[in-house]
Amino acid sequence: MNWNSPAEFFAMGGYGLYVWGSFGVTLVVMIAEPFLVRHRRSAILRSLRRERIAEELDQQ
Amino acid sequence: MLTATGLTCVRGERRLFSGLDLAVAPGEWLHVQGENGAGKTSLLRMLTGLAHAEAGEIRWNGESIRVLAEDYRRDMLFLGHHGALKEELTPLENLGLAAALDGAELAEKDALDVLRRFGLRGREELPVRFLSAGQKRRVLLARLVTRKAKLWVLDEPFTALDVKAVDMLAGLIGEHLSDGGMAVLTSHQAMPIAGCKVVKL
Amino acid sequence: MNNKIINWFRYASPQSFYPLAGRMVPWFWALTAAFGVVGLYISFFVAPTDAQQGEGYRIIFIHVPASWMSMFIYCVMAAWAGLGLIFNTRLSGMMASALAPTGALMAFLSLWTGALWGKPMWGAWWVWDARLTSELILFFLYIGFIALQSAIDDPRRADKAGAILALVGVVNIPIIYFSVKWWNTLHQGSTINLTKAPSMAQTMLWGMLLMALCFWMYSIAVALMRARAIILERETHTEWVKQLVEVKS
Amino acid sequence: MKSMLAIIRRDLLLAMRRKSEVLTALFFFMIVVSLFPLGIGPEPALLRKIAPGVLWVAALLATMLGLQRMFAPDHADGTLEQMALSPTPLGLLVGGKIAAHWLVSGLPLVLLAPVLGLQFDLDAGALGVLVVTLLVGTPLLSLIGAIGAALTLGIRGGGVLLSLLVLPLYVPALIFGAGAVDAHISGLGAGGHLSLLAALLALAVFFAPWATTAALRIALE
Repeated sequence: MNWNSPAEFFAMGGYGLYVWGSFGVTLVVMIAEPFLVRHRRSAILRSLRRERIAEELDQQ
Repeated sequence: MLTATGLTCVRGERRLFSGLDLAVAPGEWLHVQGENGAGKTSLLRMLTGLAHAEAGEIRWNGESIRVLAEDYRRDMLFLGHHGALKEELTPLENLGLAAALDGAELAEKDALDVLRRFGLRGREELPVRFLSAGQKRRVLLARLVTRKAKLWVLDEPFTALDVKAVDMLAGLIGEHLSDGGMAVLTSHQAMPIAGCKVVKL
Repeated sequence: MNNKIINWFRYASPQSFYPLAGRMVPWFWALTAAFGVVGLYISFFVAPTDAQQGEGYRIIFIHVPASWMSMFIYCVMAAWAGLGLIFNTRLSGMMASALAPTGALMAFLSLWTGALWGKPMWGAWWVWDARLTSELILFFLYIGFIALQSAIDDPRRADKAGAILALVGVVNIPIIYFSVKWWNTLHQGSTINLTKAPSMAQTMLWGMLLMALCFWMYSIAVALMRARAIILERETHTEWVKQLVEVKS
Repeated sequence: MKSMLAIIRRDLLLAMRRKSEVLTALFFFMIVVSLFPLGIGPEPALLRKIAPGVLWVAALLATMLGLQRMFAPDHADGTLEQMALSPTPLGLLVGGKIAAHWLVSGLPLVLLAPVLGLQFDLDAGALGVLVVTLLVGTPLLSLIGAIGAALTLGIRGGGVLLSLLVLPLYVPALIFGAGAVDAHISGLGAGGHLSLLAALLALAVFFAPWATTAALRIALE
């Protein structure tokens, strides 16, 4: 085990800012990207549904 | 002999036409008709090989034009909407360079003669930008004579031409057909040229 | 033989690929999470402190995988692009454009972590190190690809133009990398290098490998998701899209 | 082959009739190069140090200026269509156009470079190496640029996009080109750099016209 206390873990031997800056940004970006893709997908699905409803109205 | 089977054209998301068959034999010409946006120009560009058909095949003398490639292009001449003329150059230079690009020789005397036939006497040395729309069109049409092709594909060849020039062009096409040539053209007016076939889009 | 080809082309149609991708996505997410958890555990708790760089070296556990993935994704993208040009399959182009943003993201992460590593080690946010410089150019290549595709309205043309650019890029990447390296040695680059820095302990290697696998699975999962969205966007007017459960409900 | 010469002749003729475009790029090159001493200061040692890089970057930007017009006018007036339909392979004609582009916008830079190099206090040997690198390097710039020009043909905002696509690909040319002069000045000998630059040129001569042709066919479709 490398760390004796949580404080030591977060300090990263004085490199905390850099290590957590790297891991943090990576994490944020990797969570954000799938959400953006999901958003893109739901946007196109919404317009497809709208199109379907419009078509049904056309048929009536 | 130009044949096409099952041609389908898709522009963006719209299907312009599908399952189109056509055939043009020596001495015949094909009149492509249709409303604006029906795909006349698209069809012509497919026949030249510039555009890909979504489905279907185009054959020249029984061989696919994709396979023939350069051999087909040697037999075919396409004149489109655009002038394909360089505004800075004179009609004489334009004709000469067009011939050179095709890898053909064009003697100056022949070029002068053709330009004279097309009523451009005295304008051979004038940069094209000083010519009128009709005159530019004539310079372009002069290529029909200088470039000896079996198949002419002409997109709206009669636009911007006066009555005399229209008659001359019709005569030229008639001559070409009676020599065993073929032509495909779009035009809004009906042309009294023998050997006409019609395709409606 | 013939049968096999037909089979492959069946999956090359967006219609059959769409549900297939949908079934694969959760599996790749699970793999991402599994590799990520183990990888992070090794990166932080098993791998020992480096004698020369202290704890700062732990950045390589994401820097190196991100750099690998950014280059790897470009190659995969170019491969799809090449397939698309040869076989004229629609799916290839969609896959290429689905991969590009993720690749650009990896290049960005590589640059970001490189800068954060450089500050304490070299005393500067940016040093013209050969790897970082090539990574920057790779990032530009990605941006160029994305910009070109989004500037062209007709998706078929966008695919083909993008494909040519990707192929040109993939020929150029080794040349660029080599030239930058050559340039760097001539100009006396920095002595400590980010990737070679610690005398690689076995556990560090394992950590890096697991994190690379995690990034790899992540890229596949996101690219598949994006490909599905692109398929829907491009096939809006087809009958099969209208029949989808997602659309009907 | 004859058609290739014909198209070179045609493009040169056109360039002669539109002199202003050629001269603009040339003056741009001169002005950019001359601005650097004004921005940095006239210290000869410093100027000698930056000269290869400055001249090369300026040459690179000056070639970029003409790139956009490499195919755009031909595309607009339908000549490009006729070229694609000519019995001559399009690749040859494209090769001719690239050669013409170099003659019009690359060669003048090569000839002008030694004069501008004098502003930076380069000695005769370094000037010689500079001219040789530009002589090998500017055709490379035209070849790579042609791909970008063909890809961005007829696209809105094509100019900016073109530089975004092409400039990263220019990096190796820049490194080996400017590096050769640098190496000569520092006494290392420019041979290695020059042969690498020549190798890149050989590679580009082989691949670039092919890629450009493919891109043009896509743009015409």
